[in-house]
Amino acid sequence: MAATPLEVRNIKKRFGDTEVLKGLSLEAQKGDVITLIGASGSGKSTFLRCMNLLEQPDDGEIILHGDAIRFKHTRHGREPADWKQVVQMRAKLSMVFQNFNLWAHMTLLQNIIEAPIHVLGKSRKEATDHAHALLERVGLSARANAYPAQMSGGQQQRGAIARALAMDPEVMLFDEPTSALDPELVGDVLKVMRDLANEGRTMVVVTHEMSFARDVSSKVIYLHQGLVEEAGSPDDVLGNPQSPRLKQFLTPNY
Amino acid sequence: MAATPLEVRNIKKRFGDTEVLKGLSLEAQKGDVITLIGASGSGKSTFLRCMNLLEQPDDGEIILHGDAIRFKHTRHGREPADWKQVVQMRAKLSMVFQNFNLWAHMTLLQNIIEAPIHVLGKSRKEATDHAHALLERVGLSARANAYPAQMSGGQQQRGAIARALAMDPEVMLFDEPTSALDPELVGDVLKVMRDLANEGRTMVVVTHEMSFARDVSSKVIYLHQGLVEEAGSPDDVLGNPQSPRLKQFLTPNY
Amino acid sequence: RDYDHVRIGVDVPYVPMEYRTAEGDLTGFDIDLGNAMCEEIGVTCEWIEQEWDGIIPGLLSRNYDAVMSSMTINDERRQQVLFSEPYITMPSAWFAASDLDIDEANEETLEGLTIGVQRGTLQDNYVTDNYGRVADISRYSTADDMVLDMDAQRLDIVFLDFPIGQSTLIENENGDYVIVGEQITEPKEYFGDGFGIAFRQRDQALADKFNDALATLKEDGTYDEIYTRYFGDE
Amino acid sequence: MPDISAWFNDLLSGNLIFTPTTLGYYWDGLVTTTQLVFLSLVIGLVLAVPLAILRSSKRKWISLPVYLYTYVFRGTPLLVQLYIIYYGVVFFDGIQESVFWPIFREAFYPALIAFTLNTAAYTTEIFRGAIKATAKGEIEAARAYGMSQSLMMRRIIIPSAFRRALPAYGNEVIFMLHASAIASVVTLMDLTGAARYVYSRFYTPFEPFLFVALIYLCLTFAILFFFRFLEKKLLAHLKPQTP
Amino acid sequence: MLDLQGYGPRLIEGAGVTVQLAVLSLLLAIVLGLFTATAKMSRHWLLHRVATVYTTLIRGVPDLVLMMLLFYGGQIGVNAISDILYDHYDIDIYINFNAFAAGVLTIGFIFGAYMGETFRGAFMAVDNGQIEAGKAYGMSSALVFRRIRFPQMMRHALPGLSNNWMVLLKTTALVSVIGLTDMVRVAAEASRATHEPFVFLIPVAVAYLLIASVSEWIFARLQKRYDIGFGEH
Ligand SMILES: Nc1ncnc2c1ncn2[C@@H]1O[C@H](COP(=O)(O)OP(=O)(O)OP(=O)(O)O)[C@@H](O)[C@H]1O
Ligand SMILES: Nc1ncnc2c1ncn2[C@@H]1O[C@H](COP(=O)(O)OP(=O)(O)OP(=O)(O)O)[C@@H](O)[C@H]1O
Ligand SMILES: [Mg+2]
Ligand SMILES: [Mg+2]
Repeated sequence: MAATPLEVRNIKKRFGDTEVLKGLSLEAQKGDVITLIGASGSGKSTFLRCMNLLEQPDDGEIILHGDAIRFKHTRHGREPADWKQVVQMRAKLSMVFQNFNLWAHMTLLQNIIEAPIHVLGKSRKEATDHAHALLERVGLSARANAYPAQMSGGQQQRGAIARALAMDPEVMLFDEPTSALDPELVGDVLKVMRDLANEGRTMVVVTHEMSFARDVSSKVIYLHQGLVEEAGSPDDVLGNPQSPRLKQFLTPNY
Repeated sequence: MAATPLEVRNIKKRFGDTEVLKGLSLEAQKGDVITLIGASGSGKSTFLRCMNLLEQPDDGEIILHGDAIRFKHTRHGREPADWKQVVQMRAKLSMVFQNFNLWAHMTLLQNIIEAPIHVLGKSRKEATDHAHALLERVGLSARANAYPAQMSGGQQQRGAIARALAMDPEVMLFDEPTSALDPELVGDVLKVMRDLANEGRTMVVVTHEMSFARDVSSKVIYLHQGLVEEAGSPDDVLGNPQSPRLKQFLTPNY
Repeated sequence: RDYDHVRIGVDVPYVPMEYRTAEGDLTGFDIDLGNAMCEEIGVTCEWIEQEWDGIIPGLLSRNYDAVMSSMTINDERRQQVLFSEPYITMPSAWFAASDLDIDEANEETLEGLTIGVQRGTLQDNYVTDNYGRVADISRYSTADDMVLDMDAQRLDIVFLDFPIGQSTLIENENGDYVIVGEQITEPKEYFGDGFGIAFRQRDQALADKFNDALATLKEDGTYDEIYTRYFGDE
Repeated sequence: MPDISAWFNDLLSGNLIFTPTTLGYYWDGLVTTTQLVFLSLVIGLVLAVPLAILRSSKRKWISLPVYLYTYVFRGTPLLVQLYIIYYGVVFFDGIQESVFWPIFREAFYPALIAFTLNTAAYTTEIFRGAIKATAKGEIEAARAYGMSQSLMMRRIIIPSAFRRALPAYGNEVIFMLHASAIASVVTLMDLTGAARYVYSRFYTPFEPFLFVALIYLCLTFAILFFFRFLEKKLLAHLKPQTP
Repeated sequence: MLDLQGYGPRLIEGAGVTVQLAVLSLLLAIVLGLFTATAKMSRHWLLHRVATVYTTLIRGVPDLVLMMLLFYGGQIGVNAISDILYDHYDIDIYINFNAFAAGVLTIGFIFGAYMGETFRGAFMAVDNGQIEAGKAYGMSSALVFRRIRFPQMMRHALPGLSNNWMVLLKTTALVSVIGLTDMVRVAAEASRATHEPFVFLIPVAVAYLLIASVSEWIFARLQKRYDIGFGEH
């Protein structure tokens, strides 16, 4: 049996005096689509960023395919013991950001082939061929040579997804991928994500799009003040919420 | 009999190729509250700005207390012949702007005494005393020494009204004084304006607040594409609109 | 125009003709002689410092009324200014470090060397026209910059007013310098007729007064006294 | 017509300023100026990039020395720097015997060193500003895709900072060209040196300075033009355009 | 201890010249800069053209060359006129640029062009609504300028102004070529006379750094003053 692609256990994180994550765990099996929901400030982004160590968790474990990240304690707090390991691990966990964060000085194509060439060590030819296939897939073939500033938000986000896919990631992390978009552009991006889910990608998605969570995810986790308040299948969590807070959280969206 | 405080006749104005005002007239008798309503782009602001010559009308007359502004023709179009006259006239017509336009580098108190001292030539003492009375009146005594950036929108707008009042104007011009405000803050400003109306101030108000127009104004003018489409008492114009366009304009607000 | 106050332009330092003591007092042969002349004429004098580069334009543009700053009289300058009678004649000479092994300066011996001159001086013109093709020429704003670079061994040889080289190089303890070849006063087209005081062309009357004063001072022995003060008896 | 040509001949014959010899000086001056400015800019740029990276370091003991360097070189006149380097080096004992002497003997190299250190200081600060202004999100994206610190510097931060720094750097190039005019105080015959020479030989200040002023103006415009071209090419990505 | 060999007092005097020259030139440059910025924003084509030519030409030519041109050339021009008056009309007006005044005029004239650009940008950054409010309350253009546009513009202009000042301060080192005895010239002269450049040039460099630091502090204070009312409190 293949090991679990991503497992995180008991993640804790504090900023200054406030404990933002109070011990969160999550297990993503191959093909899982896990959505994280919760009010603003509940710690969703922070949790996601801890998974690929853009934030350093103060406690807890992160295990990729049975391989646990090693930590050490320094004057500045807990830090990864081996940054090489982190770099390798990040290459397997592709993140898609709320603000896309495409590199502004590169064309879309250059954005997509950058990490495969320089991080994975692919040949330029191979990376470019793959990139074109991915652009086709997200419907951006025509815009390969455009710069990010020349594209709409929706196009940029689809480009960012293509960039993430180019890493052949084991798990994709999405942090509110549609919340910076104009309403008309949201649909295109959600469609691409739905396709990814259907094809069996392992994904962890922070989102406010309840219909997306309901239709696509295999598991929904509701966070409240740094703790898991409810978790389970979308039908249970969204269709039949137990905690009063989750009920209230879901109300205005219906 | 005292002459009419403000009379404008047949104002025309074009920007480039498009004629924005196509001959508008208005007469404000002492104590009149005239509201201008109309769709966005119908020329309300432009009309108001022509009245105190922040825009130069291409044609038409502006008469204050029987005293007509003199114009001359130059290469750049029609211009006031005597800027001194314009400056004097503006001191009698106080404008309150949509974006308040309090001077950012002065405290509220300094904002209010600025023009009385430097334009009307009042003593600092006299101006300051008057300013404190006005601040009292608009409910901002506590904020006299605050800078505009430290105040909420509603406070800024009430401050701007106090600044306008400090000139002892014959006529006050308001350009959508509440439309840049959060809904909770609108009420305070409208209350101040209602008090002014009740006390017999002559006012010309561009507004989208139909209830204000209905309650307070002595005359409502509905502009459409640079022309007066309907004008009359609020009951007639708002309660019993004749033109289909005005009917349609009023519908969503009810 | 009648002057009762004459402003004289001078470029310092140029030891021993004009220089400042550390306290800032202006002194030197030109200064003492100039002051004596002014006294003789009965006018007050004011010395105004000006870098050599701009000394003639400064005169023409009336920053001062005369220039007394070791200026050699020659034809090029005569086109611009009016000169007094020469008040001293001064040869030029080559100076080099003693280990530069040449006896005479000519096209052959100077080949490939770096020659230092003061920019815009007659020495500059002479060297530029005669040796510009075979040697490198470095031009300096002041004679002292040149001495500094001789000490630094950036220059192989310099061409200077003889007494200046004498006092700044030969008597200098930082290096071991010698005179190369003879003192040079010919051809006149370069070396002119000695040092003169320069005036604007229109000020003939003023020049005449200075000429008269010079004659008087030479007669009554004042001139000799000042000369000995700076150059000893020879 | 003959009038005009006669007038023109008169002008040239009475004219000592624009003879083949003096034009030769101007030409040599132009060459010296160009060499000096070009070389100091290139070397300064090469120095400035690593310095800017060090200057951006969070560690005080790395960034502080670089800051001191830029502070001193930006805070004092280039003329003083030039004097100190030109006259100063010879006070190192035995420099004349060392292998460096051929370098320091010529006025060109001390001037080059002074100019290089000066422009490197300014350029370092320009780059530092640009590096600091790199969008946080782009850096996070780079980290999230497994880039190491050095790879990220090389591929993301520097290229994007370089482009952002371009307009300010263009100004610096022009300032450097202008600053190079002081080279003539240490005997260098650059453009200004040539003008000073012609002027002090013929006592006519106006023509030679006006002439070199025109040459400088042309050089300035050439630089402006070049940078405008570069910006158009390299800053294309900053201009939103609807397809 | 540093032995200045008797040149100390003259060095201090020179530093005085440097500071006075820099400050007066700055004032002139600010005035010229304000005129230039106004001219550049004016609708009058001639004013606009003249200002554009001024800023372009000045910024295209090195300070040193401009100084030579303006100083010598300007003087010779003035003299040509006074000579004509003298020769033909026997009018003896005596226009003498003293070197200090010439230095101030020249540097002020050069930096006026740079200031012009700084001010223009700053004026354009002032919110138009603020100006309209001034007009709407019957302020004349001059009053609007003095009470509203200028104080608000300064906030945007100060960073550029401070930059220009630093450059200007260092440019004063060039005035020795037009015969002014600033501190660089005294130091150069002293090092020639004593053959000890370090002893004199290093203190001068330190003096510049000192002036630069003090003025940085002053500018920071000014910025704080003009930032009042803007941004968060
Ligand atoms: N770098 C930081 N320093 C200090 N506090 C932070 C930092 N990042 C996040 N926080 C705090 O941590 C808490 C959780 O933030 P987080 O961004 O994870 O919330 P979120 O659930 O993603 O909210 P949203 O839906 O608004 O994105 C918030 O209170 C936030 O203010
Ligand atoms: N300075 C200008 N230059 C060109 N066109 C202008 C200018 N000011 C206004 N317009 C145009 O004139 C027309 C009337 O504008 P105005 O601002 O008077 O409308 P309004 O009735 O106040 O609209 P709103 O309710 O949106 O404020 C619009 O079409 C506008 O685009
Ligand atoms: Mg978030
Ligand atoms: Mg409007």
